[in-house]
Amino acid sequence: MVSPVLIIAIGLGTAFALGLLGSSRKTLQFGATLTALAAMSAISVIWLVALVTGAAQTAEIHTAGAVPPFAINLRVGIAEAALLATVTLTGLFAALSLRAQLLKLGRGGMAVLLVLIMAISGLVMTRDLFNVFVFIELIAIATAGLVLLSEDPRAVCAGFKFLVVGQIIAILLLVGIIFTYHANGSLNIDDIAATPVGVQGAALAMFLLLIALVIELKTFPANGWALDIYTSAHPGFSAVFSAATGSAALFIVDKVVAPAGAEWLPLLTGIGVLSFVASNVVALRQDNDRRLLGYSSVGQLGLVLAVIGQRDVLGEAYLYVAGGLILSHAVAKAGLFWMSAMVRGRNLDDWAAIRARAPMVLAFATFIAMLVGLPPFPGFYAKWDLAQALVAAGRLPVLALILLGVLIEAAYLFRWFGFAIKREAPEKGLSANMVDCGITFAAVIAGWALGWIWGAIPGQHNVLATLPMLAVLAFFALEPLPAKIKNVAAIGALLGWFTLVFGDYDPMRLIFAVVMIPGGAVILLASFTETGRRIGFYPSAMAMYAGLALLLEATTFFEFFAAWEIMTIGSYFLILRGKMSEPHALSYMLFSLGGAFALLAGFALASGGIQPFALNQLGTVGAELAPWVFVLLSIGFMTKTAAMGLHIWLPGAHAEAETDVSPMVSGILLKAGLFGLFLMLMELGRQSLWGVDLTVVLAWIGAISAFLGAVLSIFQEDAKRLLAYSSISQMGYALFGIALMNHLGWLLAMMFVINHYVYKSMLFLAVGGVYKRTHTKLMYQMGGLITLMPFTFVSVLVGIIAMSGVPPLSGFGGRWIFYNAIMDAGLRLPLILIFMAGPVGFLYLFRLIHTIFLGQLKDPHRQLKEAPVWLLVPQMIFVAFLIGFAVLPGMALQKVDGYIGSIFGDQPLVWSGRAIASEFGYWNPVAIMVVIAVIFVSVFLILIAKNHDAQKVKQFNIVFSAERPYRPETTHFAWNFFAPYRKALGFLEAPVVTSFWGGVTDGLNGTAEFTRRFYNGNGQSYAAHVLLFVVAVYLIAMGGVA
Amino acid sequence: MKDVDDKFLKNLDRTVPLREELRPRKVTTPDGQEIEIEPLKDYFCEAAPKVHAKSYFPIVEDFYNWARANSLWILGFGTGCGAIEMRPLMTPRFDAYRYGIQWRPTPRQSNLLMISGYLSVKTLKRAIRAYEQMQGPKYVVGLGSCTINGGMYWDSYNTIKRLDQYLPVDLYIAGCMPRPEALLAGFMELKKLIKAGKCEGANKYAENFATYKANQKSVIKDWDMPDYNW
Amino acid sequence: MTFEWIQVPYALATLFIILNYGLLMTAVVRKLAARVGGRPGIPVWQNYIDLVKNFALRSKINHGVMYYLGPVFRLSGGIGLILFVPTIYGSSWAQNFSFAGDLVLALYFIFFGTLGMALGAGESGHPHSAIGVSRGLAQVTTAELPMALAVYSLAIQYQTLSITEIVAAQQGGLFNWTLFTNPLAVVAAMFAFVGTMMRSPFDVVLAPQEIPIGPPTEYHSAYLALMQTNRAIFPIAKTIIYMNLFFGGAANWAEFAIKVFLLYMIPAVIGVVHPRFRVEQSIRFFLKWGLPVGILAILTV
Amino acid sequence: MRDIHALLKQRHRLGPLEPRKGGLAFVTVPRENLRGLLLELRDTHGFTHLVLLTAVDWMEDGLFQLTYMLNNRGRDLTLGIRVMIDREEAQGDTIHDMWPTAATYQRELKEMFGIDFPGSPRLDEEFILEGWTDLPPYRRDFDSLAYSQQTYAERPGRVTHDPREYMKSKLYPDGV
Repeated sequence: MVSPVLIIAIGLGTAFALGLLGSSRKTLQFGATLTALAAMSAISVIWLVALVTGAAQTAEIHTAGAVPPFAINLRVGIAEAALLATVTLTGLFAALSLRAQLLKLGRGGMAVLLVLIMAISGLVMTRDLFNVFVFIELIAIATAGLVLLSEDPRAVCAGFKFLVVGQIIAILLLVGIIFTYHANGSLNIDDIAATPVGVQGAALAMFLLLIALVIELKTFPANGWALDIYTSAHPGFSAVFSAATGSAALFIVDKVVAPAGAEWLPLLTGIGVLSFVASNVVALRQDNDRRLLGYSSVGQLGLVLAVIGQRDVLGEAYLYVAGGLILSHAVAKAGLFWMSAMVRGRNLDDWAAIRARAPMVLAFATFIAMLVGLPPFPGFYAKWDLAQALVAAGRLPVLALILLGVLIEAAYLFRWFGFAIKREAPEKGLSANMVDCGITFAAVIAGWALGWIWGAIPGQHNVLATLPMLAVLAFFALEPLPAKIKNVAAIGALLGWFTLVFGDYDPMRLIFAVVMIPGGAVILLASFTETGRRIGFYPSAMAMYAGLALLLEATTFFEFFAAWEIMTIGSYFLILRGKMSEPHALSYMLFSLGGAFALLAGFALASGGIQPFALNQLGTVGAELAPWVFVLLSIGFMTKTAAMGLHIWLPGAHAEAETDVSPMVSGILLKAGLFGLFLMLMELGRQSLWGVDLTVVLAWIGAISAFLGAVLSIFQEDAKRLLAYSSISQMGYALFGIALMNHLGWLLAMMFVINHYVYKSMLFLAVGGVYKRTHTKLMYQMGGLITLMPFTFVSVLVGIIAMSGVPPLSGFGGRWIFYNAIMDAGLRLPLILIFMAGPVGFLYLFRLIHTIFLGQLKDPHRQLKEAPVWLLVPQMIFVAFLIGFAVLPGMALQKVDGYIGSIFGDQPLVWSGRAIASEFGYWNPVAIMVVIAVIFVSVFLILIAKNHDAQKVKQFNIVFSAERPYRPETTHFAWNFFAPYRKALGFLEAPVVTSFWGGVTDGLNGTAEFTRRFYNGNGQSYAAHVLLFVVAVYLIAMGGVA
Repeated sequence: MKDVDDKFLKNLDRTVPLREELRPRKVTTPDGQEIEIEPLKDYFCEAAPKVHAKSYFPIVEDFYNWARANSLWILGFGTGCGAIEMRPLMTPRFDAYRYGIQWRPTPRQSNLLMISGYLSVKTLKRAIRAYEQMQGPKYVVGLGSCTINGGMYWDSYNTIKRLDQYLPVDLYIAGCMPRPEALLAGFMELKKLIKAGKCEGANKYAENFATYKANQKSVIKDWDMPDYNW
Repeated sequence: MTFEWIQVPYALATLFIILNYGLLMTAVVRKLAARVGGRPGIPVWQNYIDLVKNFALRSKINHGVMYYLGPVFRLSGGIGLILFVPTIYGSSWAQNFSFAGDLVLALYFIFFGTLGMALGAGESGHPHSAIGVSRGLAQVTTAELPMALAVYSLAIQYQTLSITEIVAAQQGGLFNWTLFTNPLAVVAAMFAFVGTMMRSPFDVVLAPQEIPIGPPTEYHSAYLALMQTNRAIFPIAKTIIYMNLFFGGAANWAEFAIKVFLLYMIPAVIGVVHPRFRVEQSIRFFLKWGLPVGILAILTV
Repeated sequence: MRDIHALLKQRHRLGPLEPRKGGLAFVTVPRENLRGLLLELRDTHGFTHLVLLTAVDWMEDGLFQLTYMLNNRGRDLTLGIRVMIDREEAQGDTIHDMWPTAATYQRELKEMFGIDFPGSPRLDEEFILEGWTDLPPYRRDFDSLAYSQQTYAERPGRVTHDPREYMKSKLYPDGV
């Protein structure tokens, strides 16, 4: 087994050897550099493998044949090896990415790069403080060298600033080292622990050491000097600067602080969290991609620093968490920098250029997901464990701040992604070539591999290893195929999965499963209309469905949460596909993440750090915690069901999505929230906080959503927005039903799960079909389409009859159960809103059908065709189902009824034959259907007998006060259809919630704008920042310590 | 007393162009192809009025006629001074409601058109449209000498003189203007005619549709509507 | 309660009685209104004549399928409403098909005709029809609200949703009527009653002045006849519901006739002496006066 | 009234003032002076109300006479301003910017006399004569009776009498 010292040796050796080669033979020199780097990487990788597999033990290497403290000693453990691998590999790829530069610069540049990598590796391995100092100096000089060697003037002054501050750091470090030596006659890190730090001098020494190393991490606010490097230096180098140097510096901080003792940890935590949140806030306002990456790097390093600060509570999970964060940061950042080497423009929206190449988009998505810490990447696992540990230790504020930081980071990263997908691509914005792509994809693969490894570690649930996720990966592989084939595969996959699992679900899960999995398959039928390859649709869709499938499978908190996140990501990419959906997709993502974090906190609070924690143990949460868990979880779930207040993402997201995506996200995705609520209430039951029964609060929220959703919906001119708002209203009903906390209430909610899926999907498909033909969603621009689109009309008609609850269709069943449910519920006041929401719903439904299908047909639409057949097929299936379900509600409900009965221990409904009786009333669907049918037919016959010979007239043959209509546009009464209603109740549509959230975002951006002023680009002020920072920290920290 | 000067000859060769909104126009559909719109064809029904046979059994027809006679729904379309004379019929003093007479605001539901005074050409056009939009059997009553022979508008350049040239009149009520009493008497008369089955105006109009149209168009130069307004 | 074939002729008989009663009573009410105005007024059989006249119309037009079906929906709504509600308490044969569903069915079936009518009127393509519909729907949202609340408080009071049982609970003396046991609910319901009977001040839906009579603008001949039939039946049906819920139901046809007539007179009288509200005015009216009473009703029961 | 006339005379080429009974008077101005005169009357002398704008057809002299009737509410004065324009290319100046109501009068004049007012809004929309194809009916060379006889069907049996002869024959049947 080769000694790791060789890494350093090779580095130095080659660096000098380059000098021997004639300056003319650049390629040869470059070759040598690459070989050296490759060799270094090889050694570190070998060591890593050996250590992980246990083939080797942690190695202590004593140089100069003496033992410490009389000689420098190096150590290679798992952590070191992993870092070494990262560093050296980054170096190798960086060399590749920098090749043009290096060949231009000649051996000087190559040598400096080699020295840099060597130094970083040394930093990772060494156990000796002075050696640390040496390596840091080397790094500083090498960095400056590399930056200065490039002829970009900005780079030059950046490098100069860097040197200035580098020296300050060096001095601090040196002084610290001297003090340390004075305090305990050894420079060996391991000996520091031996002597008590209580001594004033030692404390100061330790402080100086730490602060120097911390500044080396470019923590906020003492980091202006480093950021210019990100902006100006070549991205290939920035990658090293961000990934390798940063990680190494972190590691050294960790090395030093480990022996220094726990009382330094709060200091690190404070600096770390501050740095994380603040630099993310500043990053919000960046429009230069590299500077943004710089801020994000600073933030990430801060995060890890904070984690180091938590090592006392993390215990053995420490390596797992910190490592996960560092590695995902290193890989993702390196990858992003290398991508930015290929993107010509420096503005964020110049990244639209990558849209041309699907793999690029995949890479971009991967890196962003890694940074934000979404499954299946290491950051996700790390975040989860971190949260568990923090809550267990009662450090909620830290958790809150970290989650806030992540949310902000997600904000600008996903906004950036939105630009890349949606903004118009600049001409030739992309200079892609084999090598750069190669290294980028090396990073991508590394990312997924890390994800797998982190999942595979024992005691974890490997998200990637689950069947649905594998299916998703398979669909990545299928991308080149045409859409139709992929569609068949997708439907097959869904149905296959359903047949696998439905056997072992209880009736309630089964209903959800049917709605989500085969229901999804039915909607996918509509996707047969799409031609071409439809890149990106199927992986996203399948990711969403995989999330839903796993959600139903989940047995532990972690599985549930992972499934939730996967579903969110998938649906985000789906929604983002819509034409105008960029901002809406972003707000959807942010709200979902916010909700997810609420869930995370809630779960952590409930489990108290015990892993894994089964879902059905939720009931065992202590009485004092339970209400808070309740609050957090219900906030999380209500973000998904878009309850009033958390709803503003929904209308845009659902309205702007593609034709076949809207029904998925509306008809199916919303149910996930309901499912969560069901689980929660099943386990937690009623909870009350400060004497307020929280279920009553839920009921109120539900009622308000039901009412306001409907009112807002009647004022929409855009058909899909109308439907979206109506979704809010419908989910409000369901939420109300659940919150009633009685048998019938839950049955009502289940009824809504089924009905809303059916008629909302149906209506969205119908409206989508109309949109396909008329190319507009504005209702007042349509009209009179009934004769041209009869089938679509029928499905809308059935849909609105069912939705408005008019007998004989299935909506009435819901109303009937509702009345029986409220009879024995204590709640009365919220009912007023619910009662009013019913007729109001009638308003917008009529508007939908009237302004689109009735009234006057417009000139341009005279020769429209019926919607594509594949859009009609699922609609007709739904129509058939609605009628069947109306006659035989028992087929779906009876089992659920029994199951809910087993929960509440009562059985209010009696199913005798086809008739249903409760203790209050009775309902005989068949009889209703028959009676109405008979009456209807007989009256119809009378009319036919009299008016069979009626003259069919055209649309302008109307009595018009003895005039004749001028144009259909002026004759169709559609725009602002409910004007009197607006006069009476218009005040209800004041955008209170929207302005609130708008205020929040503006506030954040304002802060960012203010903070960035602070980076004035002047080297001296940056140096001043550093010193001030040191003093401030000193005062705070030592005040605490001494 | 000015007599006709024979030198004046009305100008016959000028014609009025079709109105802009009725001319064929090109529009582009949402998918971008051009289509031709012919408003008069596409937006209006072109069918000619039909002659509707009486009920097969005379007794049934008599019963129907009795019902029609006792439920006269007047289209509230007031032209000329007669409009004023009709209002009192709703007041307690005359109360036409007791005879089953009432005013409907839409031609579709009314079956009695009262031309209550002179008709300028412009109004005639509207009257014709309203009449054709009523559903048969339908009746026309002309009020006052203006509708009979032009009355005081005998030499007007813009007022028709004989209503029955243009619409099938079932009954004239003479006078200038006839008082409400006369109107009531006229209604009674009309009822008699209807009961006797003599009011087949709608069918008469359908039978002599060509002549009526010719007369109407000879007066109304800008015939900016379909031939028959369903 | 289950179905036997004999119920079909029974139901038809009930229907026949109610139809004639409705035709005559509406005429009588109009005659009364005329007498108030010092006019002789229409003959009481005028409605029959108009009905025959409209059936006997010779030429008809047709605007399309929904236009054709509109009146069918309308009349089916009226007839169905009658057949789903027991008419005479304790009568063996006037129970109709009330076994099919309870109060909730009746309440929601009211919308059946409205919906169909609205769709039919919509397809006629006449802007006035659409305007009328928009006004009507906008008004009904708040007009029905007190009724819903009253019904809820009633259901809680009697712990049942079955109309028959509610009537049963009110038997045995005047003071068992809901009118006296739960006056607030009755007041609230009366707001809704007056508001949905299509009479002034709440008849802006078919405002004959600004928009020639709204939704039915394009309707005529047999279409109109069907709608007239419904206009005779439907108010009675609604009145029956109110009678059953709040005024002790009817034990025989005479009681039925009297109660329905008196109830029907309430909106008639109010209509004679009040001018018309605009839609937003009536909405505010119901929110300001009807809603609070309803809330009190459900809070105090 | 006279004082105003005297005042105006200094600035405008006015004809002599022709007073009528009451506060009514007429004055004739050349066409190019009309606008200034109207403006001054409206803004400084309080003739704020345009009572009417009409025309007289002086066929024999080949002239149209436009009469602008202005009223001063405060002093109860009415001043009629006459403008003579050529009958051949009959054209007046629009004043709809001073009195919006004038646009309607000018529309009517255009329809009934065929007098053009360039720039007046909706001038060519027909006012009451839809699809009129003949001479403007208020021109004196248009014969209303002849037109109606040639256009509208007569009901046979209508006779007209000269009232004087008719009464004589009635009162003195024996012609004494």
